[in-house]
Amino acid sequence: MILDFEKPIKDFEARISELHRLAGSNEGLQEEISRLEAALEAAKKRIYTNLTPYQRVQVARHPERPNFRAYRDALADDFYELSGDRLGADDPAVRGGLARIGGHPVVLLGHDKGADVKTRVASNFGMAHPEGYRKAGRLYALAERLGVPIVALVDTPGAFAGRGAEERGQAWAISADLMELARVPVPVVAVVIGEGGSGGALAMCLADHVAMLENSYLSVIAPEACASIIFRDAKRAVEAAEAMKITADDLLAHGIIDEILPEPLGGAHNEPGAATEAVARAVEAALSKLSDSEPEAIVKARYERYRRIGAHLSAGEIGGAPAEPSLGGVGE
Amino acid sequence: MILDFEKPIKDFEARISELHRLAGSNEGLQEEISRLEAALEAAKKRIYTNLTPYQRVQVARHPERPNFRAYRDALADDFYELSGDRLGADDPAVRGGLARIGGHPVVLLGHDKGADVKTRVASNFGMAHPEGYRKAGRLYALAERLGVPIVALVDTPGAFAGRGAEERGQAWAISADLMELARVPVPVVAVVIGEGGSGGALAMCLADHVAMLENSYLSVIAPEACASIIFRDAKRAVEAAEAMKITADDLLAHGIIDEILPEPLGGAHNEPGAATEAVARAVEAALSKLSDSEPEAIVKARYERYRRIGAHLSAGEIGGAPAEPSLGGVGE
Amino acid sequence: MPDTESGLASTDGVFTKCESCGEPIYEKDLASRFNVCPHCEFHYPLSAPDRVRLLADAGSFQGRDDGMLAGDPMGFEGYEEKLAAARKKTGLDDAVLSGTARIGGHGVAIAAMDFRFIGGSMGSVVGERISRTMEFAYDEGLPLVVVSSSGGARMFEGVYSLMQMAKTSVALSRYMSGSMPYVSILADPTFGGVTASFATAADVVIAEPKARIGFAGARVIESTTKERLPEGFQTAEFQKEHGLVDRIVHRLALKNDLERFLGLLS
Amino acid sequence: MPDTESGLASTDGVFTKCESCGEPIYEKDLASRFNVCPHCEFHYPLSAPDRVRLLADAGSFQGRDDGMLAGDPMGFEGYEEKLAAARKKTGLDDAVLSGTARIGGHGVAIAAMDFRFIGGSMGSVVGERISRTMEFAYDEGLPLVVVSSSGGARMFEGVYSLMQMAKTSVALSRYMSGSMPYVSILADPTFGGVTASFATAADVVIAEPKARIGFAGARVIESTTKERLPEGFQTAEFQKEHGLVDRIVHRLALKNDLERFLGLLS
Ligand SMILES: [Zn+2]
Ligand SMILES: [Zn+2]
Repeated sequence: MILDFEKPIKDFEARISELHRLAGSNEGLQEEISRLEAALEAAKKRIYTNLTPYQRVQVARHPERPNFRAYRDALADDFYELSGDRLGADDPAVRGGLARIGGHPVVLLGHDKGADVKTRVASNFGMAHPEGYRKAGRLYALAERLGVPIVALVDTPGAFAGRGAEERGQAWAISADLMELARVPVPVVAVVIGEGGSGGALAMCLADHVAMLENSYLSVIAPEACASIIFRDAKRAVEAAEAMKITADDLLAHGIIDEILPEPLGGAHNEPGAATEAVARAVEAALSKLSDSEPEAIVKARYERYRRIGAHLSAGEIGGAPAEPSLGGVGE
Repeated sequence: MILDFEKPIKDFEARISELHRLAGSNEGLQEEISRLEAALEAAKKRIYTNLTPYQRVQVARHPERPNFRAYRDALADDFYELSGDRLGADDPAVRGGLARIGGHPVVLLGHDKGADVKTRVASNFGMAHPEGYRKAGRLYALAERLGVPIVALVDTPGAFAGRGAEERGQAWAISADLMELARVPVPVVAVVIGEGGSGGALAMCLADHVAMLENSYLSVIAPEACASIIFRDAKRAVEAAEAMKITADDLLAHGIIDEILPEPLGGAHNEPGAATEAVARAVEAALSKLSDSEPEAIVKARYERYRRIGAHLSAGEIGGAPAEPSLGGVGE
Repeated sequence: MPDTESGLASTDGVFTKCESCGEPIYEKDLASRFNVCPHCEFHYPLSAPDRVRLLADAGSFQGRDDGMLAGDPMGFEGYEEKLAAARKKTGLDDAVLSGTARIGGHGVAIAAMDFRFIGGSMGSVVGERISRTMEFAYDEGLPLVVVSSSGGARMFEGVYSLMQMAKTSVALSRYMSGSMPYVSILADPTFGGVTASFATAADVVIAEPKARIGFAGARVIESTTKERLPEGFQTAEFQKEHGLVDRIVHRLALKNDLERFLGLLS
Repeated sequence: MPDTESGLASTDGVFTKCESCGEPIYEKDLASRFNVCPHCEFHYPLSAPDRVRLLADAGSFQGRDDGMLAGDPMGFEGYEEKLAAARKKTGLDDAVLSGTARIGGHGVAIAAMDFRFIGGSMGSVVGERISRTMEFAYDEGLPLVVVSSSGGARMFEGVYSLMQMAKTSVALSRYMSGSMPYVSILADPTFGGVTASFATAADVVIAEPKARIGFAGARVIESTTKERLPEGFQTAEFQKEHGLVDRIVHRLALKNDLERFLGLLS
């Protein structure tokens, strides 16, 4: 799949490839090829360093973007998969198990969007059912029991708007995961590798260290849905994406996440190895840093981290309120 | 419903009632009535103090035997019912909530066999589905959170042999209840008020104080099923009931339970108030006794209580084994 | 725009018409019954101040954290105007009231949401006041009562609204490490981030009759899955049948129900 | 009566016929493959000693609590004779072997059940040895591996057999309060009181391919509910699909699988 704004890049690539075919030993063409290659690099840089928030959403959703499996393979020396919620179902939208990352035994889990039509459908395009949230909850409890950190790879459009998911209490299931992550006395590291949609994402990224890939996003609602509710026009998703501040840059600026992981020019799908490598290094570093802390200190720091997030003006601040509202408790 | 062995009693009662109708002021008949009344009392006593184990099973299953609701009303000053497993279903075969018993706030739960055809069918005749065991588990966790004792009233033919119950993991659900009861740091008091069938019953009576009504039973398997498996003849249930030692008397003798609660002559169904009163008094006494202990001491005592139950001969005991096997650890 | 608190349009300033049963209702009757139709018992929305009036012993409520106002962290088009209009309409700072009260003599920490304020959406102020209520209850050893009524997250605050789920969860998690009870009351409607965080993680979940409760709304589900939803989908009764709600309690019996519960544990 | 350990009848002392695929199997092949058919990979029952041989590093197994024998607490008709016959047939004291071993160099406490001994039923000896294994593992800080294969409770011991569920549960509960892992392996068949106590309350539940696992057996369910059960009902694969089993592992890959798991945590 080629995204709209990727067209110029793809055009250059096609012309270069065509010239290579014609070139043989024709030296005149070699020059033209070099010229085009320079133009390609320039176009890549121009386009990919100036992506709009909505374009990043499109990159985050790219079907060829590396998925859970790719990161799992890059991260884990071994991955010992576990299945099921122990209640009656196994949701393939959430995968997890024991793994070893940079010498640390961990519980590794994430949303799995699947890799082809069949697995994409089976995993409901990465939208977990209640059973998936409960599988995650079971893995959190396992991490606590074994005293190993949790590493979560977030990649979901969000919770699923479906009858069964409601009948089986998806809100209750998400809430239970949040409560479990809030108190679990082991380090929790989360990386948003693609889509970070709503409560479905949060159920895996209430964490001690949250990293985001450069072209991932984290949002309370899909930009299309936000546009259709607030602007009453789903087509204004571009604006909504802009307005909600959902990119890694914005979230870092607002003190919500800890780290942005750069993607190769052209996005993770153009050079998966570079992206998975970046995630692996970041996770290892975070685990090493957190492994020095006592469980109580980790839970306390996690409490304080989330407890302070808010953009409210307390009574005292209002009298002589500055032109720029002081974002209560954010940052420092 | 009149049980076979109750016939003589019912006959006396019918004749007495008939004579009353005829009597008016006829003094001759009064004498006959007195004679019959004495005979009735004697028959009741003779029959009900000599029930065979299988007859007790029949009494325990009597459709008019007081059920969970009757005991609940007698026990609890107030009963604040809670519903559901918080996962997607509410099993009416298990009922529970907060209650106050003799001044103690408690979590009260039990098997509810229903009271008429409709509620009996709805509650699957007291055979819980996995959702019922999980509702119980949720109530155990609530008791721990609030720091209040658990009071469980056991009355189930056993776990349910059904497709859905297996698909949704009833074995896993029972096991989770047992694990929860094994560790919950609050007093647990259980009373078998009717049937105590298999793992389904045990999931509510791994307790610190276990009482049984005189005509209740507690068995690893229904006598009929035992007979059909071991004797290959379900009709030999009478023998199986005898052989498995499932009555309150036997269980007290074997050190499995703590207390037998006497029923009125003729069984609890003939005088429900007396039975519910006996249960209420026993539960209050047990709660008062246990409320003095520290949580750690309670859990430790519970561990030791169940850890020692077994009829095995250790290597050392075998050489000069006595004619009567010494039942390893039982008694004391 | 509805001109009574119940959301019903007044016909003549004295009478209104029940949208559920069609009967005319004397407006004063509706108010005295806390917006429950005297004919069909339909529960109309109840403001946060009236909710507190319904539940708290007379004169016992003491507000906390009043005067806290929403910032506009995203500079979101139209948010300031929305806030100003909601404040004017409701007389509230935001979609929640919080403080302490006595219920049947039992001291509690209490928070009540107000659906009239931008659909009871959870932004930073709601998250902060709910969290402070939990912290206060934890510190003081008080039972916690939260009444929810919310369309979900306040999108205008972007990721801040999402993060209020995390904030209230850490605050609630700490509260739940104590041994005081938490009762969550769900009023029509309760959806989205509120249901998926503090509103369902309670010891006891009570819902008002026919209140709609869920994560995604029925309309969204129907448009996403093209599926016809069954009668009564997501009502309190439906959710109780599905083991997710403990009790359905008529609004006029709610205070008594809480008194019973609190009394049992005291 | 089957005269090979796999349960298959020997045809001539050299060859036997696979009940699953019908192919003739050289008996020595079957033994060297731990009773897995070389043609269709069907897993026949495996004795407890062979199970230990399969999993433990050569020479590392050290039995514990050997010599413990069942009493006959109920004086149950025919039980003594059953026990004597089972002891003679299997050479075991009861339906379980237990002790310590190394698996890929990792020290573990291990117990393995033997279905040949009165259907792997759980009586006092099984309950006691499993519990002692858990206690020893807890005290020594060892990972725990239990291989189950059981028709359920040993009815001959009456309420004692029921109470072994309680006994193993308290022992396991204490073990789980530590931080060493517990792996439960389910072999065909695992039912009743074993499934409803220690066999399913594990950190990791592994099942052998096609092993039948459940509480009530399929025949009992069909006769109780008159319902036709679906193809593959209660197989390991079915239970994994229902979220109840973590992994399905071929018997000949089982040792390696455990080594991976133990290696991850060490
Ligand atoms: Zn009406
Ligand atoms: Zn074969």
